[in-house]
Amino acid sequence: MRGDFVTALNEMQLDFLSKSQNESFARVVVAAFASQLDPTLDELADIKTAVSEAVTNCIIHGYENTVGVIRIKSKLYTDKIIISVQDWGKGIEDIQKARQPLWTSKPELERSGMGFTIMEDFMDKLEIESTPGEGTIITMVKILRDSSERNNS
Amino acid sequence: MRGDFVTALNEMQLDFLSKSQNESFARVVVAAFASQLDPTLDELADIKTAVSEAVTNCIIHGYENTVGVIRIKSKLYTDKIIISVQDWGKGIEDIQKARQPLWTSKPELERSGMGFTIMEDFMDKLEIESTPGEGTIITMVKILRDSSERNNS
Amino acid sequence: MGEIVKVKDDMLKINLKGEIDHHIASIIKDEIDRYIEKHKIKNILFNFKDVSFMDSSGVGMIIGRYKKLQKTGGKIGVIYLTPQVKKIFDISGLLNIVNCFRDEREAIEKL
Amino acid sequence: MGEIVKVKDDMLKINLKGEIDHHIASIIKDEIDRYIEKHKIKNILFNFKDVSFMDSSGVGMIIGRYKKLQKTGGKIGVIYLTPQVKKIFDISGLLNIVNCFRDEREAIEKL
Ligand SMILES: Nc1ncnc2c1ncn2[C@@H]1O[C@H](COP(=O)(O)OP(=O)(O)O)[C@@H](O)[C@H]1O
Ligand SMILES: Nc1ncnc2c1ncn2[C@@H]1O[C@H](COP(=O)(O)OP(=O)(O)O)[C@@H](O)[C@H]1O
Repeated sequence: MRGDFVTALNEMQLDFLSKSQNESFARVVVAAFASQLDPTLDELADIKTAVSEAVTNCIIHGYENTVGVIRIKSKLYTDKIIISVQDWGKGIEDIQKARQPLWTSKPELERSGMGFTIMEDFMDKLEIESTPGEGTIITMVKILRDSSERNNS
Repeated sequence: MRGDFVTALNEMQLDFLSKSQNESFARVVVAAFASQLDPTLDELADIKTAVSEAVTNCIIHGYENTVGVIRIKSKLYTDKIIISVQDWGKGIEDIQKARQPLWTSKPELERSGMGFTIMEDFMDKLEIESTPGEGTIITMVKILRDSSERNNS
Repeated sequence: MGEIVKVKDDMLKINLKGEIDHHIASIIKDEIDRYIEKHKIKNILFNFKDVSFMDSSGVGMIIGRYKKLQKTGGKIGVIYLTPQVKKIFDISGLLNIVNCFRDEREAIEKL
Repeated sequence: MGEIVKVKDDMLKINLKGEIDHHIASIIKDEIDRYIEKHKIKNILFNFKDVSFMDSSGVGMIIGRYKKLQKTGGKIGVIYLTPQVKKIFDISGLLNIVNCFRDEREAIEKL
């Protein structure tokens, strides 16, 4: 990742259990961290949505509603935020297929199959690394506009 | 700790850099996590204050304004929250003295020496473990009142 | 997270509230389905006025109710989409299967 | 995080805002000291009306200004302590060195 050659302004790592009440907790944490870059309300909403999708996937697909650990890492740069969401769950067999809009392996749970499409659309970059039986890491980058006008203290 | 024989309702661990803008970030994270127990506003304010004191101490005293990692761990039980705040910094030579109200090793930085007194007073239990040259762990417990009336989902 | 109101003999209005994610959507879904089982409901109107956030789990919840009501010829309407919710509706094509109305009165009239 | 207002020739009012922790207290302290250096200020009144949170770093900041003003016979007043702030004032004994007033008028009169 390009940003990794530059020192981040700030970094954090959060581990928490794959319980559905932690979906909102994860959103609050990432939003509070991202807000140090003074993003617009729209940018913040996009970031919260993408994180919500990624964390929900770990809970439903990665751990299939058993209890495991989810790890979120985030780094702030003057013009962007990098967020990764990791589980040590089931993993994804066919990443190409998983990325397709409306494709879901769990229609019986009323999944819409729109998670990856939303992450891809709301963020500027989406990388999926996954090994069946070992787990999944989703890495997302959001470029923040008008960084010149923002104050990055 | 008594609670450790019982399974926690929820657990999290957060690592972040010892930068002063992360003081408010740490408060938001712990408050968002604690709010899953539906605490009163006063209980939440007490928890935020104690966390703020502990994190500030890591930044000012543990790392003396250099950049290191601060780790917050928290566990939720039906009737209480356990929070630990750890640094791998300077450590405390004399814990007895450090606990005294108004005692500070950094009067030149306008420290009031009230940090530990506030943590002790606002929380129900305060444990300090520290080894000079290795670091410090503060463990705090807050018992939540009226737990029967609260809904712990 | 919401409130179920009967606005007509065979029509429910769901006043959603707060953040609709997978955790909350599962709870809402169960509540609605319990209600539908007991009462004869044809149409549902979702009111998003107080919704600050929704993700794709909300989409799945709405599509699920849509499929359920479809069996008895029922339909789904929505009112007062907030900007973040509108974005989720747009990207997921939800407006192809549910109707968006100006307000409750128009929904009751036209649904 | 706040606003500095001159309410009398030799008296500042600091309208504090938000959460006063070590990060914010350092910034406020620098701002106040810069102001004091340029203007002849005897007394300072801290207005806590819009303060939702303060920790012991805020206490240190106030004691620091107290010691500075003391050299020229100045004093510190405070108004509108919110509940969380009041708790911090009580535990740290701050009210032994600063005066709490009902409102700005009383502070200007009696400080
Ligand atoms: N963390 C994960 N672990 C295992 N499989 C996953 C994970 N995330 C996504 N998937 C797979 O990719 C598919 C598509 O994901 P997504 O687009 O988010 O839709 P949905 O969550 O609605 O199924 C899922 O149905 C699942 O099979
Ligand atoms: N994390 C820490 N690492 C090293 N020393 C610490 C740490 N926390 C507290 N101390 C020591 O304990 C003293 C008392 O702490 P405290 O009561 O919080 O007051 P203050 O922060 O105002 O000095 C500090 O002045 C410092 O010498």
